[in-house]
Amino acid sequence: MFRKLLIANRGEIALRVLCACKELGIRTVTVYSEADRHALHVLFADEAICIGPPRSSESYLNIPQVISAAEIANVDAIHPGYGFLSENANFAEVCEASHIAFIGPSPEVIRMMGEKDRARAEMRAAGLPIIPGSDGVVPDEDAAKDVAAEIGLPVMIKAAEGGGGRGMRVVRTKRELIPAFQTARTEAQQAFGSPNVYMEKLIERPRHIEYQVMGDRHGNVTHLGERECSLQRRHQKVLEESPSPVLDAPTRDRIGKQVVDALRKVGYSSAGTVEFLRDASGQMYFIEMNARIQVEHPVTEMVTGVDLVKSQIRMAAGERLENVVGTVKHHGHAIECRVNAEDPETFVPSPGHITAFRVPGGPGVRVDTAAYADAIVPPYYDSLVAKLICHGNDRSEAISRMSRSLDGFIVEGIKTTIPLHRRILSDPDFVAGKFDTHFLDRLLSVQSK
Amino acid sequence: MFRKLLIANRGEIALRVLCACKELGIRTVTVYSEADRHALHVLFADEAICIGPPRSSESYLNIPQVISAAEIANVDAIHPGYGFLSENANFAEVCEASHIAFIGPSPEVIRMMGEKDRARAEMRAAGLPIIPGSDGVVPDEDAAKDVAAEIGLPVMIKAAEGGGGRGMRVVRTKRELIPAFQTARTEAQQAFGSPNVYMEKLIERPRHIEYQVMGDRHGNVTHLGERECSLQRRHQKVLEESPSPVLDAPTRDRIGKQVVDALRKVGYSSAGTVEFLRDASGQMYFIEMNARIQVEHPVTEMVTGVDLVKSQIRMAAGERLENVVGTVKHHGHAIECRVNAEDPETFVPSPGHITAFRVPGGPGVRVDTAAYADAIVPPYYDSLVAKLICHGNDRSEAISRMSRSLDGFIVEGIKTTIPLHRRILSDPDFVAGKFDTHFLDRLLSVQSK
Amino acid sequence: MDLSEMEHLLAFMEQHGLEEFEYEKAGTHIRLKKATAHAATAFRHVPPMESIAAPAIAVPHPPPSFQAGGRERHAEPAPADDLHTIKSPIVGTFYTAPSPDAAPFVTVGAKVEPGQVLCIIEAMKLMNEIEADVAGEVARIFVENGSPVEYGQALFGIRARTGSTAKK
Amino acid sequence: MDLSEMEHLLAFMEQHGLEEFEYEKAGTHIRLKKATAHAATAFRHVPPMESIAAPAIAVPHPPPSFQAGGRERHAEPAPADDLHTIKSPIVGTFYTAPSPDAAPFVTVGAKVEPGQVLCIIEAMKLMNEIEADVAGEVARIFVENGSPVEYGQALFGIRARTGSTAKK
Repeated sequence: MFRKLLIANRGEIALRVLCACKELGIRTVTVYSEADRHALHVLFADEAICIGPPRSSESYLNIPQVISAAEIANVDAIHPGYGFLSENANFAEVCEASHIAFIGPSPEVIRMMGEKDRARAEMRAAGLPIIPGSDGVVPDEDAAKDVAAEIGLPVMIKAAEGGGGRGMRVVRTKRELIPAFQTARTEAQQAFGSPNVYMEKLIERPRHIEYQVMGDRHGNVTHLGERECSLQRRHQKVLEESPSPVLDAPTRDRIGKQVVDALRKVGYSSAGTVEFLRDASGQMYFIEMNARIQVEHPVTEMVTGVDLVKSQIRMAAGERLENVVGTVKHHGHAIECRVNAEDPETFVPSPGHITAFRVPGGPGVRVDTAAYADAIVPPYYDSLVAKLICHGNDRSEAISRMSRSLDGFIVEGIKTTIPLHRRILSDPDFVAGKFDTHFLDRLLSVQSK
Repeated sequence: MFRKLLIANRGEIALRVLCACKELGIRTVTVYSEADRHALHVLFADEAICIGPPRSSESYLNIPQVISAAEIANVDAIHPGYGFLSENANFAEVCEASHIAFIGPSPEVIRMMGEKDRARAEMRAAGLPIIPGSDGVVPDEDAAKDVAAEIGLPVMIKAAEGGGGRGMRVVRTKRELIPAFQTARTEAQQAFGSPNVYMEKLIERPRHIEYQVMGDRHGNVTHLGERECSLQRRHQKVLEESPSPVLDAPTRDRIGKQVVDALRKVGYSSAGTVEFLRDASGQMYFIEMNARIQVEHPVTEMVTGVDLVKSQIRMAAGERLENVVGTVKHHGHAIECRVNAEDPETFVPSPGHITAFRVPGGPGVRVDTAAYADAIVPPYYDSLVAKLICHGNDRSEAISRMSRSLDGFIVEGIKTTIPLHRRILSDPDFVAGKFDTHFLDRLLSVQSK
Repeated sequence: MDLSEMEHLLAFMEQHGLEEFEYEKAGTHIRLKKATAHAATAFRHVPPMESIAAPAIAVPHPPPSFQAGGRERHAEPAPADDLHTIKSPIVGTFYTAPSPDAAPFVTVGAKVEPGQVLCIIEAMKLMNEIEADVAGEVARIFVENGSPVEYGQALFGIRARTGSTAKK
Repeated sequence: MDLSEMEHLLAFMEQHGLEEFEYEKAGTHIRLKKATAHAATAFRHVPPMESIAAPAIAVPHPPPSFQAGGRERHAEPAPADDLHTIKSPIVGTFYTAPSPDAAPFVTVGAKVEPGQVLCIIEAMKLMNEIEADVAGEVARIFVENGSPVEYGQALFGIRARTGSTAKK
């Protein structure tokens, strides 16, 4: 096992890793920017080293400073958390070169997953379903007909060079195809100077469902079930849960097996997340993989009892998957609400001085936070203030537990998204499990009227 | 289900019941003394009614005031928590007379369990082992020999009218019996004016082990496993865990079955705890029953996933045990540390203004508390400030999790027993599971030298 | 003078822990000075009843969120300083008269003597007579007939006759 | 009145441990006095570096328990007010000399000029020369040869020559 580990992150995830290290008897070194001098990850670590001014680019993202800190503290491992350097293949390489274990997959795998096109191609080759499409530019009308026939309607025509809705058309019937193809080309030409378009199957009412995976350094990979992350605002997850209210057991197992096989093929190790879109018919399509621990990992920890961060560290130290994770059993239902320092209606960030802070407790409640009464939320980093995770024997109990926990969560001095979560939790469609990735936009547009 | 419930308590247990009610959709009414005007159980309740001045006898223990509050708030149930009125059979009767459901067993059963001699006799009649003894005064030397032969050595001779060690003798060999019997009688005569003594089996290196039970109003009773509560100071529990490190599965099941049978016979309903002493040979002896929810109930909740307080309420409303608790499955190990507002060395109470308060979080950690930064711990009530409960997949993980959680628990402005718990958790005998009810006295006497 | 602006300034002082604030510009001069730290703290919290003050304990602060709580509360009128307040010694239901048809014991303006019955509070089917402990004139009745009252809730405001002292 | 400007002033007061502040110019007069309790708070926390102060944010309070933390910390000497401090711009290992056998770049009492090398900080096998940004005399060397240093850690205290100004 490692003797001493540097945590190259801040906030709640730095504390999360710190707790895992303490439980494993590993000495901890944290790094911090000048804005985090009074942060809890600094206070609770065995050693803490200031690595730069508040701006991330000069501190938490500054590889030479982080590596220098690791060297002067003489650590034998680095945990990158999420964000910052966690999916930076160069950083993982520098760690390797410096003989410091990087808690994550190999640099090669990080790099592959970072190039989204390549990741999709590799995962398709490894057996995962991806969104069917034209495999590049569709040259003419005949080709468009062929593609439409092959992938089936409805399809989406998109400008190859563009974005933002221009040169984009949805085709639902055969009759619409050729006119839409022509219009899209014309629009693309006008907007982007190139008439090139490609075609992709339209995913209607998509749900974002992701699989938590874990691999050791001996080629073994397993999955720990899925998380439903459809509640998003501008592609930022807001609330996550496990299991998904819509995935049936055969699909869960089938996709899970495909995921494990695919990752075994690419030599995946450590924790990771494989993200899918699920269409209204129940088809699942791989979209991307996150090669790191994720914000929402506690949801899986609550339903499986597996400590994912400790597992990451133990397996990076060479332990085998079967001894660390064992046979995964799922129990009950867990929900996570991300409490951000944001105005719950306008989503304007609300950094500042926290004047009152009281977290809920009691059965089935977990809070991961680095905030406290009298702390400062600096304006330089992301706005996550706390993760509130509730577990129940079923989804209904998890929801009622989350509701009462939100009511018992007091944060003053800054604005938070707690009121937004209260609204989500009391929405009948959410309670019924009926939602997709557009749910939150709809909820918010109703509000603004 | 109840429409509106009054919580006749304060502090963390009032919040605990409040959370259960919120999850069940029951409106809450709390009562408070003037010292608790700013307490969280007042803040978070749907309604709160001041029932008297700070002194318990004039507020939380004042039955007319509590019942009047229940009447003006028009509630249909009262949860008494623990302490205060929770084991007051008269109060339970007044509730019945006022057509308010009392969340607890029937007044008759409360009364029986309150009279310790009677409880022991009833439980023996119902099949539980009790500490073997002389069944009253031992009149002469021949009788003493008979008793010793019957219950086996070692025995304890105790003055019938006395206490405090006088007229008390331990007899380990046959030869010692008659001299000890004579001396004890003489001492008892001198100290208490009566030579009457009785005899009881001496329990060496006793461990305090208790069973959590739960019964519905239809005659069904089950148990939820045991808790080890041997870490006590002056009969006050300090740290509890489940399962017991020493109880083997056959004994657990055998005693559990006896407990369930006995309580079924006496018509026990609601939550309760059956306490045993276990001697060094593994024999278990019933000592008493607590006819209420207990401080340490979260330990059982963590290993079984059963919400005991919600179960109490649902079964008081008529639901059946099998639908509420179902088949009890145990997973992992849980430990509770009671964080009291006391000097950790002298145990002098330390009420006052809490200037900083930060509770630990992360996986497997639960905190039940009504404290917060800037709260006041009033001097009128018990000194429990927070319960820190940690769960792990095994005892070792629970211990390491508790250690790191104690390190991350910040309370300033008042003294707490957190340093004492740190000491216990790092003691090799504690870690090995080797302790009895005298462990803490020994630990503290080492400290004071 | 714009008092709402003053409120603003006071909030600002509170927030930043200022004791004094002085500002002068273009003929406008503002000077604000708060009472000492302890009095300032006292200003924030609900006035405690006398019996709360525990010797060992500092003045209880409300949690900052106390005001934010959406909980129903029995109205707590802030009795005028110059009135002697008669508070409820028990929890129960307040009645101004001995029976529904009877005239109230007292009305606003009534002269009262110590020991005179002012109202009844029903608790657990018992009628408890609440007496005046001071001589004077009933200036306010804070609770409506038939309302529930909690312990310590203000019932009457009495303008005490000069020279009269409350019984203890 | 511009309250954001006041915020600025208060931050300045906090930073420099001021209890009172008075300012008068061209008909504008401002006087700010902090409550003593808060001054005590300011006293407790580690002095922040200038660059910490974020415009939108009040001065960071340390958690009260900061002192209680049993964590190892690199010694943070409180540089005397009259000395100009040279701080480490990077994390690394501090060396007083270019090689183990060589004489140190400077010793206490040495006269230095802007641009003169004072020490080396090794980071990732690279030797980074740290230069003086002021003319004066080396009054203190805060770090021992071969010790690790963190970003912003004070390395040298320079008694600046009168008239010399730090380069920015």
